[in-house]
Amino acid sequence: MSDPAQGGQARLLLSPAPHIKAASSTVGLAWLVVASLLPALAWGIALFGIAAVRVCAVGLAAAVAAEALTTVPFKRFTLGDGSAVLTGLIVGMFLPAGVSLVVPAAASFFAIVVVKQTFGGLGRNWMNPAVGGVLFALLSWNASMARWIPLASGAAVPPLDALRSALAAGRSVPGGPLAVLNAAGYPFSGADASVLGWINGHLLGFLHVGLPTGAFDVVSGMVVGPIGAVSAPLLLAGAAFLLARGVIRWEIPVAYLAVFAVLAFALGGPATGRGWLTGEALFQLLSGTLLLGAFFAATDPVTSPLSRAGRWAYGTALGILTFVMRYFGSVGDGVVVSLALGNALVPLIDIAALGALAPSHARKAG
Amino acid sequence: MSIAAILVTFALVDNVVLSLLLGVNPPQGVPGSLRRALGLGASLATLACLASLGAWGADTMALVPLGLDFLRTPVYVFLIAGLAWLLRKALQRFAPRLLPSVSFPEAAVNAAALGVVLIIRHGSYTAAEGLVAGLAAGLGYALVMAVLSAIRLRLEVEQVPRAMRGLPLQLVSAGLLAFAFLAFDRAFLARVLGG
Amino acid sequence: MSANRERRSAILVLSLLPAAVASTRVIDALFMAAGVVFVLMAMSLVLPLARRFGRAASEPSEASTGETLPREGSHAASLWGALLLSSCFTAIYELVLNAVAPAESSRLGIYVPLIAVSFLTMGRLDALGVSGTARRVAVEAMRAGAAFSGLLVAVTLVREVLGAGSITLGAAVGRAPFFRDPARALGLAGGALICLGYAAGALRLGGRRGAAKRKEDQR
Amino acid sequence: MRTRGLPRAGVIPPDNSLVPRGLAIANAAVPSIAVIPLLQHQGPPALCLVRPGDHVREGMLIGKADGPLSANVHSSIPGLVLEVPSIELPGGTRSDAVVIELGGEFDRSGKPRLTRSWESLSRLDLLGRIQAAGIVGLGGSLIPTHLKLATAPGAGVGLCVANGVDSEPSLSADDALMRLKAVEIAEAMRMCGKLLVAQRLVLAIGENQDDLVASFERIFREKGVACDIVVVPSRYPYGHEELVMASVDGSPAAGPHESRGKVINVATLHAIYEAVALDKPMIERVLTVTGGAVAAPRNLKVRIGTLVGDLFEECGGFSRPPAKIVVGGPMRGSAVPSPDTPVTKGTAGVVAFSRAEARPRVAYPCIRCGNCVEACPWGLVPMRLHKLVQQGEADRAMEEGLARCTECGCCAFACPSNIPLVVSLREGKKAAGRGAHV
Repeated sequence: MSDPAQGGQARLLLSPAPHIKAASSTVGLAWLVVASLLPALAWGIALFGIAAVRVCAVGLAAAVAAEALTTVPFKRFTLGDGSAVLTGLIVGMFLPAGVSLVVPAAASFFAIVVVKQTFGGLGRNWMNPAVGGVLFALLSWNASMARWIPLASGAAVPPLDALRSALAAGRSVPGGPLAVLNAAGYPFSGADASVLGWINGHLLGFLHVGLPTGAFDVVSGMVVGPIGAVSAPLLLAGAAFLLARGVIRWEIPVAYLAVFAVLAFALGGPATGRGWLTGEALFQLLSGTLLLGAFFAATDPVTSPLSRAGRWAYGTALGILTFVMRYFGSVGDGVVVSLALGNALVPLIDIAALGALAPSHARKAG
Repeated sequence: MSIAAILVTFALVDNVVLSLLLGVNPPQGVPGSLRRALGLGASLATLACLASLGAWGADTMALVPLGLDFLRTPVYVFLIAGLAWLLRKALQRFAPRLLPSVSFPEAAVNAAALGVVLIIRHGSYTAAEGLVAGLAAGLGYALVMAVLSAIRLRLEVEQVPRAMRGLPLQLVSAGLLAFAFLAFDRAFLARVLGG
Repeated sequence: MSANRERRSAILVLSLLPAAVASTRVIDALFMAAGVVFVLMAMSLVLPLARRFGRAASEPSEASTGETLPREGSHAASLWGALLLSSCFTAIYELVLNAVAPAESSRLGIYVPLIAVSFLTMGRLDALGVSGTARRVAVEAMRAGAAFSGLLVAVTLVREVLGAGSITLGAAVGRAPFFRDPARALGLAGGALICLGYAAGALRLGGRRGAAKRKEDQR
Repeated sequence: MRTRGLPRAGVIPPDNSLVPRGLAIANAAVPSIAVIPLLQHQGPPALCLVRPGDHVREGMLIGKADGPLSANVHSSIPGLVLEVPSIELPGGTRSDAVVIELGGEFDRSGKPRLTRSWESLSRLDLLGRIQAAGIVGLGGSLIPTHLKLATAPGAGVGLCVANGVDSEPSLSADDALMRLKAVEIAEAMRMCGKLLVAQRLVLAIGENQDDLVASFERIFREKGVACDIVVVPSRYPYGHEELVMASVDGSPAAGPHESRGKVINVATLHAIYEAVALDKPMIERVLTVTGGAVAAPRNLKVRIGTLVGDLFEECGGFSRPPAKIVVGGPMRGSAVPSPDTPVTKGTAGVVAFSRAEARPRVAYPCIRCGNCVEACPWGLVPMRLHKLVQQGEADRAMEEGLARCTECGCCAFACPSNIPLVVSLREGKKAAGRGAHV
């Protein structure tokens, strides 16, 4: 007889239904995102050296300290959930390596204290903490935020900034952004020359086309830029890992990047001195912090819409905003400020997509 | 200045709420429903349009020729108060259904309208430009109020720190939104209209 | 009682908004505060007199703070009158400021005339107009003006030190040496909103502490 | 035949059905003591007709329906009434229960029964037999079935749907019944069609049971029953009446489905057949015994009043110590403090979870992932309703649709932060009724 009531065994659990659970869990999600960011971060450190380490370490330490200061006195212990570490890391990765060390410290502090903990901590903030922190830095330390560390090739500013100033100076030539950069004398690396020389000579030669100088640098991430945003391949690898693990959802980055690319192609031409429908989408996609923002900041579940339709709308809005801000705005490369504006739209998108968040919009029963 | 420039300037660049910090109503702060947010925007658009027209008239016909520009403030204040009163009466008479969603005799709207009219008159716009500016200010107000009230609806159900619940968090939220809105600056305006 | 208190601090903070965005330097804050105090005091002195001459409209208004404008009823006339007074006193302050400190006057721009419809003046006015002796009204006005000035100067001081690394009093600009890299964002409108948000939170915390203490004292 | 265009709703629970599909239904041993609660339905408990010391026969009426919403209760075994104590039922309600000690002769079991012809019966007679047999909705509603089948003269409903879709994951009793008693179920569908004057008969089964389609089509053809078969997605809770109805008539789950047609569970249909054709009251039912702690999970035909603990004995006892015993299914069932609780008409299954399965989970903060929104079959925003309830705004939660919550458990199942959403929403409904704060 194995009757548990009489067998002197442990008492039966009395927990409420449902008694089974889906396999997904929030535990450790943030740590997975941290892990997926490390390769891109390592690339940035390899390019920019000890300065990059300093910036990221200060950002990380400030975020952790701010989280500890705002939670431990209230007997909440949230450092283990990894969200503060993630915020500090992303803040650091959005910054140029040459930035004054006040910037990562203040940005992380602002991110954790003002953007997150003021609202009650993880899950209650409506703006992504890292986005808020970097935006604060961009608005506060404009000059410092443009202090790049030059590469061995001699490139001292990101290709995107160089393109902007070349165009502003009226030096537009036909042939797309890389042609403009080359005409303006932007230095690319030796690796770029040899790799492209080989590709153009051996693979594409008989087609009578050739990749413009700089293509290899831009694609591989051998360029000046924010610490964590230069290496497109490593960012995409990290994103693929997260997508495969089901940590982030694909709708937002896909809608975001697709809408941005279409707009850049269709409407971006005139801005680079060409006609309509000739914009260089690929160069724009790979430049600046777009990939970092699209895969690692826009997908933050806390600050993205609840429903699938809402996520499509959000991604689309981000694509449009980023296009407008990158071509016409003056706050960084337009990604961070678009994310901030997009975050602000999320509650509205939720109301529109679910129709159930405001009493006046409550669904009729039935 | 072109019509588009005026629209962008008053709706986004010089947003009533986010850069002038006008038009947030004391008892409850940000409106608690989208309907009300949009009603406030419509009220401000109407009031600011009419008042800018009236202020233009008062300036060009009376105050400036007579050298009485130091009387601008009382004149504008009374102009706006009187218009608001008249609009309310008119609504009561002709469209009482709209009354709950619009809000004419409200401090917030009046202060915002006064701010808008003052900017329009300081910028020496023409009468027609003033009308567009008033409309744009109303649109920008409605947009920001809709966003803020959606944020408020979301925050209302969250367990936020007790000291920050309600108005304090609305202000911090508005501040973060104002930072994001700095994307729409003068350089942006120039590039959009120039390019 | 506490709801009333809450409402009062809400009025205080919201009436600070335009003044706070106008004041990026301490000196701006002082001039804005002076304007508000002047209008408040002048109104608190004149209003009871005007009321004595006019018909005594002694009913409290229904929605008080949200309403600056007369709707119907017996207090309508007094509200119109109050509006007239506040806008005239504001115009006087504008003239004075223009004469005393023309540079400051043009810096503050449209924000000085906005004192006329400031919630504070309006909110006070409601409380003032209806109850109490002239002396009590004056005391009330003084207290409100002091709270407004104190908070405005404090918030502006924080914003200027952290956001510009300086303290400006008149022509003298004091450098805050340890802020070599000031956070310029705090000097922007968003910074004013965020600082006032925290100020509102602090007021509430202070209020709650105060209420708890008073309760204890009574025991 | 297959339905499309329905909103993607519900969840796909892990396939824990440890009972192999198609395994025959075993007869459980007749219990030596039967505990028969007088409350096994919605509505007031039945009036007790026996006293301690009375002798009862098998299938004898021992509880008489108390009013139209109540249902008759019959003795499932012959024997002596020992006592009529008040006991606690799974879920926490209390009811008087007749405790019978087995003894004497079986009137029905083991004796050949004649199948009665029912074609000539009037609708009123048919309904009377169903009512007398004490049949209630076995799909979970527990509403006396004669209420559902009673229609005003001349006012037939358009649709009569036999619901064979799994009501809960892991519970395959209905499926087993359909494999074993297809002919009887088809016959009962004809009865209901006659009662309801239905224009269209439909059998709804889940995607995971579509091997049943061929056999049912054959039976319907042989018996000359005009009945469509509709296959609905095998997602929980597509067995819910409202979603079944939506699947059948293609419109999204909206509006009271009762006006569009009636949905009757196959187990209920089988009971109707037995009541009408065999004159057998509701004294036994088929249920699933499963769970990681059970040695040999299977479907059993069980007399009402059998103690749950005895069922595990039938299934080879426990292979590992049970940490939690649930009466009902894994999504909606109630955990019970001890296995000494009786099987009632509504018991579709009992699950004994092992320690690994019943591991309690710590709740983490909501990160607004939206899983609950996607899971909710009723289009609600469970996470927001939960937060409203936690803030003491239950009335506002009701305005935002809390009243439509069926406590199906999809949201809590899907929540990666382990937030006990169902508990909170249930609290909210209660609090809104009181108009009080939680």
